[in-house]
Amino acid sequence: MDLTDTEDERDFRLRLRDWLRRTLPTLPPPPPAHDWPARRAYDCGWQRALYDAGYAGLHWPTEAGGHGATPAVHLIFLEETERAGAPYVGANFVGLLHAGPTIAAEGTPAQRARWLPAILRGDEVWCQGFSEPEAGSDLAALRTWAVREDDTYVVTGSKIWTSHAEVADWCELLVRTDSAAPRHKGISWLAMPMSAPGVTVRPLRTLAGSTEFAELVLDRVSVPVGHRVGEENDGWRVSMVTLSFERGTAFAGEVVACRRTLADMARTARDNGRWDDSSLRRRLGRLNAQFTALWRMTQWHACAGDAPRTGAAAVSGSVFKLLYSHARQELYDTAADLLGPAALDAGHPWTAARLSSLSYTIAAGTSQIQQNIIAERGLGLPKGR
Amino acid sequence: MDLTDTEDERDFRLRLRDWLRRTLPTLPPPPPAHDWPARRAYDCGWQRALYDAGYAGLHWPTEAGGHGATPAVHLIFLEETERAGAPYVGANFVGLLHAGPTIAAEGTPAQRARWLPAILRGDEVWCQGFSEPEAGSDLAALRTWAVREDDTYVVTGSKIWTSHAEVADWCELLVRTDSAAPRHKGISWLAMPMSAPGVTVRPLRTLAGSTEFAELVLDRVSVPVGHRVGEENDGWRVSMVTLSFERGTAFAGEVVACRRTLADMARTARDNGRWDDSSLRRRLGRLNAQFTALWRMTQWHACAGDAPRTGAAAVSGSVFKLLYSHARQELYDTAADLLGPAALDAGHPWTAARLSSLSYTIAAGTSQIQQNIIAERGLGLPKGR
Amino acid sequence: MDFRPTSDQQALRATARRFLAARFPRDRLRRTVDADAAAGADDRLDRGLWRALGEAGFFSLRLPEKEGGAGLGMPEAVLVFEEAGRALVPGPMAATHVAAGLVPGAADGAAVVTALDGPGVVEHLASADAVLLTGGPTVHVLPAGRGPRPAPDLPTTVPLRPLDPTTPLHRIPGPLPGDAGQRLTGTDAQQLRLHATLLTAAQQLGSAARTLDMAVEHARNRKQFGRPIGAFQAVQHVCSRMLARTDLARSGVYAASVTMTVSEVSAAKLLADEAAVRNARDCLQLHGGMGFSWEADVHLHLKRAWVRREQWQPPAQAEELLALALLDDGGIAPRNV
Amino acid sequence: MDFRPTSDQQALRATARRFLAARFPRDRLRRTVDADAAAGADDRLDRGLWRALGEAGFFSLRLPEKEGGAGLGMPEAVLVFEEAGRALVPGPMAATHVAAGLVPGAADGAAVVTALDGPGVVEHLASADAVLLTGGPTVHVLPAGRGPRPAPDLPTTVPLRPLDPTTPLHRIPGPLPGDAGQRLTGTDAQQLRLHATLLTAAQQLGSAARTLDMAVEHARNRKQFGRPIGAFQAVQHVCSRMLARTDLARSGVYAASVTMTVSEVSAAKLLADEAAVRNARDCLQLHGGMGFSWEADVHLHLKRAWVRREQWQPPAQAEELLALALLDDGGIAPRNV
Repeated sequence: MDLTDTEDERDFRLRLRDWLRRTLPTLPPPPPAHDWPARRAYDCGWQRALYDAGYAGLHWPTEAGGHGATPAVHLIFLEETERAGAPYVGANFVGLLHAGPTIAAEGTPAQRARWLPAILRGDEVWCQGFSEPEAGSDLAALRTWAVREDDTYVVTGSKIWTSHAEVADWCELLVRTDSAAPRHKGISWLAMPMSAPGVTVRPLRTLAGSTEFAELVLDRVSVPVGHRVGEENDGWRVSMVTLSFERGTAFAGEVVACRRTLADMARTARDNGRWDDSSLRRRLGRLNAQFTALWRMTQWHACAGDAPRTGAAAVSGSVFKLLYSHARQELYDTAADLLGPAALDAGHPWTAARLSSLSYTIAAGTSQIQQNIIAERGLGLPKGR
Repeated sequence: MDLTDTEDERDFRLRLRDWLRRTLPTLPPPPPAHDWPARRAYDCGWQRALYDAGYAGLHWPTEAGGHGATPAVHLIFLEETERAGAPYVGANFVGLLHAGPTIAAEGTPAQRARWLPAILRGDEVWCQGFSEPEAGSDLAALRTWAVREDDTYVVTGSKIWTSHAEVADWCELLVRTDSAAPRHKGISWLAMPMSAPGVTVRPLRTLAGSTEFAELVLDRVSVPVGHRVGEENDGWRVSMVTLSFERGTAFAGEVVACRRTLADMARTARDNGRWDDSSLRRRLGRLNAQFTALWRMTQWHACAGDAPRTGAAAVSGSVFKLLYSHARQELYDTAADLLGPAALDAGHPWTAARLSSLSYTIAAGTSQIQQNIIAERGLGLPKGR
Repeated sequence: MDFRPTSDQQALRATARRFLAARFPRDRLRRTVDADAAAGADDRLDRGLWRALGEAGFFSLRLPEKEGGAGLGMPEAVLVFEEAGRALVPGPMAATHVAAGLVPGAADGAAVVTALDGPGVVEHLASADAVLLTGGPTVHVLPAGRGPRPAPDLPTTVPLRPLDPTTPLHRIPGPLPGDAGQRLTGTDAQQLRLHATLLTAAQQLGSAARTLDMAVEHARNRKQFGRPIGAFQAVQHVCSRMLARTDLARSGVYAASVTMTVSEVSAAKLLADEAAVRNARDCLQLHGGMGFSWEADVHLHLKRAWVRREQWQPPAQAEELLALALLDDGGIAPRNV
Repeated sequence: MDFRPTSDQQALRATARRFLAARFPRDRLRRTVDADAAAGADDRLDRGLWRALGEAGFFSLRLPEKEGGAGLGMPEAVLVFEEAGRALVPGPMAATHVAAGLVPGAADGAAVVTALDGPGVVEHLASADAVLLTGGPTVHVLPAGRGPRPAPDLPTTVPLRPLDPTTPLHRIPGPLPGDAGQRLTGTDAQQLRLHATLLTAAQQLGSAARTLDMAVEHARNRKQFGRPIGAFQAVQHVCSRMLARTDLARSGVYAASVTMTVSEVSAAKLLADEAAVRNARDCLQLHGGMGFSWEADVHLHLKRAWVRREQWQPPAQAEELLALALLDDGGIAPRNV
């Protein structure tokens, strides 16, 4: 067990830190929260800067245009960029964390060449079309269907909870290509151009009042057959290959950020007098333990990244998400108690974060689904009823 | 909504209080915890005193030998006896709270005459033979079977978690009389004499180190057919008639006792310095709210005792047990934190109570089962899978 | 003793529910939400609704009949406030109710009376005609009005971006001068606070009961994996605990309305706050992505529950008071005779 | 960075598990339990087992090789103590381990060394050869022995009726005289406490992992309503949360063994205490009536977890320390370079 940097890791860390110190002051001011085109431009500018400095696709395989870095080095990247206050991945989330890795793993050489460099350079933005109104936790119940006409799939249906849809170039789309097949069969994975005729984007307002998600309505949208990644009707497997790809470390930056918030909370409590309340202090102490251990768990998962994923190890992403999403909600509930009536100001960043944290136990598999996965795949309990 | 005594209720309360004040000092000292014959004698002596004073079977119907008192008067009885520190029902628990009411509701006039007066006078002690090792939460899976031979059932099998078995005269027994029938059919309710040949009582040790429970091994025990209450194969319904009979108020005395313990805990904290810890104080405050409301809920259930039991009202006993069993465990967990290392003394009464409270979420239907009942019968959710 | 509501009380509750269903149905709530969210800090409490509530007796029902009231008690007030909480009626309901008979126009809903209970926040200040100051040993009242300084006699008023879209809030930092406003003589400040606290608890209870209903309804109808989600034990057990939490809070709130002791009112507020917040959270979780959307009502319940939790005795205060009550034997000693 | 145990570390853990399975199997545990319960306050720690543990290196493994140790570090010590916790080995393991090299005989298990960390309780006093006093700025050691006053230099020793049948306890009320016993010079009291705290956390972790295994095993095999109870979602989810809790504690304990910072050791103890206690409770609940019986092992895990929770930094202390650490930036600032 070793938590110190190797010589290579230390060199990488110092070089990155130096680059961040020089680069971050040169960035333009961040755009307003609701100006999506400006946010796209900002996020893609940052991605391009990373690309130019050799940090894009750090841990992607070299044949996919990446640098083949170890998970530990990638984690250092996530840690240091967050600590330095660098921009988030933002609009490039789906491209870099899901669609890109899927194409890298399952695409043809031509498909990789077509899409991956543009993702890494920040030239093209992807969004995700998986969820549907009637298929929430039960993703495989999706109904959006594609009819093959010669070299084209004609797609009709609707998708929901799509981030950055207004500004995306491509959508990674799951569609039903065989309605007679069992639920998990008969699904295909398509790269749909967002500019195609028949694609309508409707903003979806969340309880936080923001419009970061959208609904996609697809009315006879043509997608060339060459935009299918993987075999026809094999899309469920294709998408699952990478759905857990980053689960262990996807929240690495957020955990670093939560630890910083927690320290801010302690200082705020000291300044506003709430520190004298042992019950609040002890909650802060407990959260410190949880987030310290969550960070260590992230490091563990990074190191175990290429270990065989059987038994409990296979569900480590679910374990992490279950723990982290609840800890994050507890963090911001504690922030509210610390702020008292000031927490009723929706303009306070901790209150905004409290609202958005409500989605953490729901999105990308509810806590209930995560617990099913842990029980059945991790602990080998009989299939639930 | 009225929580004050009517004139009759106040008269009853004052008369009872006066009787308790005069009677309790005349009782012999309570026997040692492990001397079961002495405990039986003590408990039956107290029951006889209640009988002589006109307090036995207070709320039983007059035709069953009771006084037909209202649930509110019965609740006053439970409240005042607990406040005065009167003995618990002890060895007469099953007779007074389950077997007796079952016979009163479902027995023939001859059966009532045979068994009820002896219960009310404290002459005969009953125990319960329902649970089996392989049929825990799934009570209807019971396997102990009875073969009818002329006017006799010959019973073989085993029962578990039977209290006071060593000193009981009778056992209310559920046996399978038709093994071909569906689970809930084919069960009959028998009154088995504990002195019958073939009955073996084996003490069961609990994690608290006590031997208040026993296992019964039944090897071809003969029970006259006339000891069956209700029809053959109708025993499931017969036992259920009264299984929820007292659920709403069965813990009335305990709630009163918990509130007294809570006040003792606060005084102990003030004396040992733990009162300065706001986090402990606030837990005590929260428990005060919970137990205050649990007491009010008990009063509500007593008043609603003869209301139609449909919808949520039908599961009020399950709701109460779910809340109370967890609150009781929280009470004694808080007591342990209040005592600190002194809680590691098994001789401390709060530590002993902490151990025994572990059974509250298990016995008489686990919290999981209670939640199933509430969901399906109270809220009308589809049958669970 | 008969703790159950009388038939008159049950009828009163049913009337209140029918009145609110007609006068403040769901689409009206949603229009209010969208209008208020669009207006931002601009406060526009619906005075027509307020007068209708006044005429229906929501504020006056405890006043003697000769003062235009119905001569009823706290049990009746709690029942109708539970219904108001269920319907998410906006506005300073509890403050206006306790001001009835003290501040002109409060009883019949002609005046909107809000309150500042100690340093903290005050709701609907820009719509209010008067502000009760209830944090001290005596109750004071201040005039209020529209404009950039809605309460000119208050030292500082900072408008917040309201968490709950239908509850505009101003923050009043720091303590008030002791002589602010006009003293209401003959008013027992502690009694007034107790009443407002319990009426707020009753609204929380109504909200908790409503989110329980919403969760059960959704669990029965929403299908996933080929069956209603209410057939999954995890969902069943969440709903069961919601019911248990609501029933416990109801026992506490109703009992406090009868006894009106300090510690029972605190218990009622604490348990009702917890039921309202946790039920709304559970309801949201069971609704999945839908629950996270603005169009669902569940976030309105959660946000209002968070606001009410901070009003009239937040949990930390209630717990401290309930702990202290234990040292005085807090209601445990025989009381009935 | 490679946080995973090396193959040597994995081999060491496997060896420890095999050793304990052979030397302290379940029937041996149960004989100890029954003998101790029968003996009551009479303390009879198995010295043969203690010497075997000493020979196997449980106490000496961190000593330099020239002092008879294996020259290993805290990561290795934590792995073998996790195994000891899993097997419920009785005795003052952590105290004897930190006494190795300081108190003659501790390293090889010839001596039983117990500890008193501040006012509180001391385990296995009547079986001990020495008592470490670790509550002050310096570490002191006292001789101990059999008889009615097992530690004559301690002001008062009150035997308790032990909650955990295999952990006899004495209570030492009040503070000790500052000059009690013999001062161990050259010993860093804070370091010694940190080591003992983390080793106790490791035992809690092992116990949590064991009760998780027991729960899963039971859920797979026990049938109710015609299927294994592990097919019920309520049971599945309890087991899932047990796993999550255990994994979080393991991350904390292993990381603390590498960094040995004050706040990471506190985090490890806090999370491991919680995992041990709550897993044992959940395991007991899932076992139903069986879990409530003396014959099941689950109560032994629960009771031992309760005892260890009070030893070497109880949760309230750990939480206060972790809160303070936040004000100092508690490990959040970059450290790796």
